[in-house]
Amino acid sequence: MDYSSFLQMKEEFSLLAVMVFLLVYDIFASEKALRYFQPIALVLFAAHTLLNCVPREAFEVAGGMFQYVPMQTYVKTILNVGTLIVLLQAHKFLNEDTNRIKRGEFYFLTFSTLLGMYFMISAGNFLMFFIGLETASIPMATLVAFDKYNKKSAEAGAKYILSAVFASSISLFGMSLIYGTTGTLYFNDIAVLFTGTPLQLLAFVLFSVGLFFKISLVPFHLWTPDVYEGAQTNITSYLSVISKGAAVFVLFTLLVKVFVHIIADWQPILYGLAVVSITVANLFAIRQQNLKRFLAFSSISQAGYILLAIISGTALGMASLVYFVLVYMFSNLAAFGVISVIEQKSKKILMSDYNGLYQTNPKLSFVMMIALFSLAGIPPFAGFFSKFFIFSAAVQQGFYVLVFIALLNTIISLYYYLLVVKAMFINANETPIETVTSDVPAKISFVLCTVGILVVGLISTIYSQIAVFSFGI
Amino acid sequence: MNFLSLFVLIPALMMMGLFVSKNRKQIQFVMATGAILLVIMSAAVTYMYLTERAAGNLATMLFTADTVWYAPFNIHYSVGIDGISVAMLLLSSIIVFTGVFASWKIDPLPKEFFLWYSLLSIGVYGFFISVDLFTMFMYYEIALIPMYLLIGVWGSGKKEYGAMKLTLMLMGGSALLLVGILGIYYQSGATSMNILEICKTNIPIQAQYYLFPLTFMGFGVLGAMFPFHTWSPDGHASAPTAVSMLHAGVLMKLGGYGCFRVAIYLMPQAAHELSWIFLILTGISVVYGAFSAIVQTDLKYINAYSSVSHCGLVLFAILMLNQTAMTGAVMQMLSHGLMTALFFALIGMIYGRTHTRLITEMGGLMKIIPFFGVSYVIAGLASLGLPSLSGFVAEMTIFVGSFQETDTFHRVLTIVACTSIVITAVYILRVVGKILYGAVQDKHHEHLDPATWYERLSVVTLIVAIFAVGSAPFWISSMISDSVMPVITQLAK
Amino acid sequence: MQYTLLIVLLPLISFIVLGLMDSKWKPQVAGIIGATVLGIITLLSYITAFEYFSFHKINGVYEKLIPMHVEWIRFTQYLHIDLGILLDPISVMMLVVITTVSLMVNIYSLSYMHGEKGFQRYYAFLSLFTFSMLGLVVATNIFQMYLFWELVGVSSYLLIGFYYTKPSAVAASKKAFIVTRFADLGFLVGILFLSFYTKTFDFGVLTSGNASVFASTTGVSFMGLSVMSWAMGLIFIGGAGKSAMFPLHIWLPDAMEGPTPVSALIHAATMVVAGVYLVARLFPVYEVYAPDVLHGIAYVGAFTSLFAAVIACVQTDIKRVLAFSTISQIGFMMVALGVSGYGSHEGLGYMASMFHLFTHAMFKALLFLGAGSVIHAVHSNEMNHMGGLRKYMPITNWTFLIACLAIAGIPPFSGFFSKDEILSACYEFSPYMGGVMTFIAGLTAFYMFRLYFNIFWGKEHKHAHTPHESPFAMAFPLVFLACVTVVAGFIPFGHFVTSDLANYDIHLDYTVAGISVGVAILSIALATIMYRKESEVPKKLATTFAGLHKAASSRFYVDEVYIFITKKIIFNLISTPIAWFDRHIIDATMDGFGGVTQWTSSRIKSFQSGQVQQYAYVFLLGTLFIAALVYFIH
Amino acid sequence: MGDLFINFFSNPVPMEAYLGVSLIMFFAGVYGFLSRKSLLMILVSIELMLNAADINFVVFNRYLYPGQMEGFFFTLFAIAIAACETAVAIAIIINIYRNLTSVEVGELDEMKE
Repeated sequence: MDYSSFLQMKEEFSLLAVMVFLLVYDIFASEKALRYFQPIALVLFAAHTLLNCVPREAFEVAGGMFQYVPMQTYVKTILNVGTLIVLLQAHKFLNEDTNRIKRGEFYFLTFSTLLGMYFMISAGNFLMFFIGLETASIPMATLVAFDKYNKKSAEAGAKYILSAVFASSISLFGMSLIYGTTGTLYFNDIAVLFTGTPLQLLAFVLFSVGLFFKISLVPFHLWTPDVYEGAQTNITSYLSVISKGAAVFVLFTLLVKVFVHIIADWQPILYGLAVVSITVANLFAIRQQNLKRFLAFSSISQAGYILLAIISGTALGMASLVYFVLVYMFSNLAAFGVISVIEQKSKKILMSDYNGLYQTNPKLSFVMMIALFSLAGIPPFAGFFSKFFIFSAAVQQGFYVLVFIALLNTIISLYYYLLVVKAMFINANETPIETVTSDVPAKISFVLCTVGILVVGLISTIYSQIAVFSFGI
Repeated sequence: MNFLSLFVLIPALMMMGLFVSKNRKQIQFVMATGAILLVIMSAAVTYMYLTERAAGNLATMLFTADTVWYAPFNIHYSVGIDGISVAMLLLSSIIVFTGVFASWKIDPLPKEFFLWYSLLSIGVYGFFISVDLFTMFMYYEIALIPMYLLIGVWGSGKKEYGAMKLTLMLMGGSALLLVGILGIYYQSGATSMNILEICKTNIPIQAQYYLFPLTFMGFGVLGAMFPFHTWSPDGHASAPTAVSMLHAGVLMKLGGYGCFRVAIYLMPQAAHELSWIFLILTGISVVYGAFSAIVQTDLKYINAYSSVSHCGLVLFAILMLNQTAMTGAVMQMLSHGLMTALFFALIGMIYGRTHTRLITEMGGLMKIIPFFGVSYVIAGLASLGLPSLSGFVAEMTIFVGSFQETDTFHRVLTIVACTSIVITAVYILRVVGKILYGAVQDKHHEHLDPATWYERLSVVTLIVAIFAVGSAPFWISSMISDSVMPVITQLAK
Repeated sequence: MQYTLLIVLLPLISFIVLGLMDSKWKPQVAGIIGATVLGIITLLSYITAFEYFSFHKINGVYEKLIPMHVEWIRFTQYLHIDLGILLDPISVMMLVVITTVSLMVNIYSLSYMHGEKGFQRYYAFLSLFTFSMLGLVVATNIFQMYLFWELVGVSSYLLIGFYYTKPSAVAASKKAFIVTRFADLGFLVGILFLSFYTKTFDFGVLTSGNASVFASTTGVSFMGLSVMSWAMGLIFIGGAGKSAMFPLHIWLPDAMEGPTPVSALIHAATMVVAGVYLVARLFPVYEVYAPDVLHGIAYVGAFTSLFAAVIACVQTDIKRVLAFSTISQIGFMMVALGVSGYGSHEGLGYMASMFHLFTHAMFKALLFLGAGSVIHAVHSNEMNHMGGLRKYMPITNWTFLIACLAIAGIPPFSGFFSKDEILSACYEFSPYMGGVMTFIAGLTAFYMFRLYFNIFWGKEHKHAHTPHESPFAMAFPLVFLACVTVVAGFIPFGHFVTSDLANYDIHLDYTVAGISVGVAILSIALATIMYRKESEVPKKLATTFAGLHKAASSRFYVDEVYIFITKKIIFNLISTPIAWFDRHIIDATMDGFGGVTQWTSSRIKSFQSGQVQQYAYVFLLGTLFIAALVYFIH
Repeated sequence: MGDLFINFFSNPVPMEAYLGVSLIMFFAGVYGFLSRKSLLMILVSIELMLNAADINFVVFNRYLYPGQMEGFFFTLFAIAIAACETAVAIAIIINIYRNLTSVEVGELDEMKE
């Protein structure tokens, strides 16, 4: 067997190399050299991101267990950039005395989950997919419970691992049925054999709820706010963006590649899920005081919007989906970034604590505001474009009513985003949070996010590039 | 990129200028320069437009430029103007200009105020120069959000409530609109979101039946159409002066302009079939707004309801679907924009001195601050349609135009709408009588600061514009009337 | 005759200059500028009149001249508002009337308004009014007329409310504007009807007698009435509003709150006859296409005239008496138009109406200025603060008397001739109409002399300081107008103004003249008995006819009806409920959406219980639900 | 009925029986997850669910697609992964115990609504 074809899995190997290097460096480097651990890690990861950002020809490895299409490069790059931003924002947190000792693990675990997502994205076989999925979620549980002296963190970890395993066992059961009805685990073969017999449909439902869980769609979302609240903020942001981004892409790929014959069955499912997710999440979001919970519900609602891109199943939908994830990544990370630097400084996380923030922290407030506006889909920020495109993709397939419901929900979502803006800019406060000075990496991350939010929408090249490699039914 | 984009670029540059300016002087310099540039630009564009037309260029839109923006969605950044846009650009420039001077000494946070203000004007200008559905919608939304902060931070009274309500209701409008726009694009089968392209196609009549109401209502919310007008009183009442001016003066015109340019132009059959529903609604707006204004006691509420009535007339006239009425509608947009801006400017300036907006707490101000008093009377007279002021020509064009429709339904509605001129007189004179005439109500009002130079500049500019439109309406009316023709042709199909 | 443009433009310029300068100039400067400009345009009007009546008669018929005209705004292919100057006999006559009275008022005011705050503003407004009124009468088309009609309304509003710190003046100005505005609504809709079917605004086309213009109106009806009736009836409502016809007359008595010279100019001589002028202007249309409306006008005019005359008999405020007298006299003019036909003798009423308009303008202005002079002297409007003033104010006394004789219809004063023609026309229309009008003429003579005796005779009232004759600037206009009143009756009016623009020789109908003079003399005698010396008769009469007297003093409660309509119905029954509805139903619905959202949100919060097992339970249910969904769809 | 009886003994164990067992295991796991109070017992329930799926794979492979090895391999990997999960879960449960001195699932409700 020719193993050289394995070398084509460039992204995975390069990430693995970074991981191994960091692991070794963390264990064996002197105390003095360890001071440079984080810069080195960040630079290496940035280099990895840059090296792997150019799409290549499609190929298959291991007889189709690993299938590469150029679009994956974009998705992985988006995940890389997102991870990089998260790491930049976590820099200060990891430099604190109590956490310094654990930072090697932090990086290693984060990169593990990322590697898992890589495999999940490129999987051409359910085994590969399952391994990727679990590689992405088990280290995530440890990350969630990272802050081990924090009760909330522990609780969140427990909730996450229990829910995740519950979901993946149902999903696994579904996979077993898929295997039972088709006799193969390869996507390409299943696509032909998966014709929609009743048992196959049941298998499909059981399997897909595992992914719905990952994307945290209503009613599989209940873990999300608790875990988001309990986890350390940078990990929450990682969870909300990277993990979710990978999952939605995979969902789209699976639906159009593997379950293409039963489109008439999964479209109504997504329809219902989108409506319920957006609406219920919005209803919960309007009453949240804790900003992390608030953003958790916001991200659930955003996930509902993403379904609008998936439901079309077209190439346009695919491009819009990836683009949406990109924009969502910048916006959400900017918001979480602000929350994290403020939380680290003042331990304050409630919306009422943010009253009058603009007086003391104009720049942070500004970043937060454009992030929220982008999430709400207000031009000229990128979120407007991404929303418009997914709506457009859905309307193209005739989902007028769905789009209309989603749009009505944007009113509610605008309402709660404005509540935060109102707190920062309008509400008076005698003792606003004192001025926060963020460290250089965090500043870089804010600049990246801000530029992303402002530029990604206005410059159409980005979308066009994505659209080149998009594929649909 | 052609020169029309300067209208968007100049405010953008103003925003950058504001970013780097250090003190109030520099901020004022940036704003004044930008505003003057915009006025010059729009005057130049008007001149160029008229010469081009005089030279025999009969294209629907002049000075068009088209750049592909998002190819997969056929979204182009395309600009172009016709007589109506020119009129609206002129209006916007005048109001942006006067708004800057009306808030010359805004406090606190002048920099942020003008930043949002400039963003708002980007939205407004962009909307009027766009001929692409997407860019139109985008600019429409750009204009919405700065409102929230402008009202929320610098407003007065129940500002948070008012700001939130305004923003959410307008967002609701834009939700309807977005479905409408996407529907139009996909149903028409056009290969472009450019309005001029879409109008060549035929949208299936079945699709028009639901797209037309969506689009019309979407824009109608911004045009304060009954029953979606309630954001207007609360929003305007709590907004700071310049924002009320810009919002009532220009932003509400986006509604009428959009109804005209998108709803009716692109879906003429449905416009014929369904216009009666909206005629009733807008007819109600006209009378209802005026009657509501009679019993209000807050100056801004009065003006807000009056705007409901006047803007209702705009939509009403558009729905008459004939050239004269539509011309009148655009004239009314222009006229209402100018006079309502003047009203809000004056109300803001008076409020800044008396610290009350309740007409029951004021009186005899004519003697104390004659400049504002006289200006207020002029604004009032313009509002009740005094000849030689802008309101008259606009309303008369609308009424004459509306009367061209012969059936009893249109006749009766037209006559009902005509009654608004009487009701308008009632509430205008009530206000004038209460606050300007009679005895001074409050001891503190016996000595009020006279108008400053920037206030005078702002007010006088608006008054001159009102007189200009009202006294020499011919050129502007014929300019608009020509540009209404394509829609009429479309309707005749 | 291009210079006629100046007649209109000069007052406008004067208004702009005076308005902009306002208090930067000394009061006298403003006054002199105003009066000078008026002097110039008066001269120009006389020249115009001379030139027009002398040289523009072709084949015995006056031609219609349009020396100037521009298109102002275009509505449709056919409909466009032009601004222009139309010279025909009635407009030229009106030019003369307006400029003359206006000049007199301008001169008079120099002294009367001396020392008032806002003197410059006063002159600016006077110029504005003169401009608007002149623009109105020379209008070439109905829309131009409407345009200036509105401007006239506003100048009237501004002048009535000149003393803006006085609540009653403010209220009166508001009332005047709104009532006339309401009538203007009729005018506007009337114009819309008329113009829609005739495809023109132009007076020339409308009154040309060309039947094809009206071809499209035949058989067309709107809600049961023919469109021409609608159009002309509604247009008349506009005229009725300005000319204070019942029931739209209520603003005029209140308008007396304005400075007295203003009352003389606007509310006696010029603006209030605009309605008459309007009907006269469109007379050929009324006559041919809406004869029913024309008859209606006659009845409205007659009723108003009677109604106002009765009220005038019991009013005590001298300006109010004059105001009701004005209403009554305008009623005469309306009646004359209403009963008139078209042609030389058939058009007698038309001619008489215009004649009366002319003479009335002069003597009524005189009366008002005289009243002003009295008020200036005693600082009161109330009759019982006056009495016996003839000793102190001889000029005022004599001129006032001349005017009273004129209005009472005593030969050889001008009123006699014009009123006689009106009565002749009425008798020709129907004896009843003639009889009623003659009775009203008698009433007129009675209340005028009641007024005259109460002011200048009767018991002398104690004055704080001795009343004195007015200065020259005030006396001169009185004398001038008195002279006009004396001679105006001998103008061969039929040579100038007739319905068919041709010559018509006035000849007195001696029967009618005899009856009317007899009635007038009787009435005057009655008034003399009752009011020359203090007597118990008026009081006795008042107690005998207590009901009538009280009703008439309260102006037959029309004002109360209006207050009921405005306050109770419009304000309390329409506006307040609408405003309430808006806040509590419409707005509450909008807020309700938010409320429902919040409520739902709080109801479903228990789903997020924090119990991971419950999460799994919901998860499972969701899975089952999806499975069921797929099952059913499949 | 008779056929089933005969088949039951001639073919030692039919596939349906295995599937029945796995199904029962799966739902027993689900039930356990929903009803047990102790975190550890919940973990055990999860193991049941995972193993039920594993049994499926093996059975399908053995009975339906005997020519290939995919199902077996999947099971091997799944068992390994399940082990990892359990390890991590137990670590977290220990952490819970350290923080709350209890492993009752009901106490994990600090964060809600």
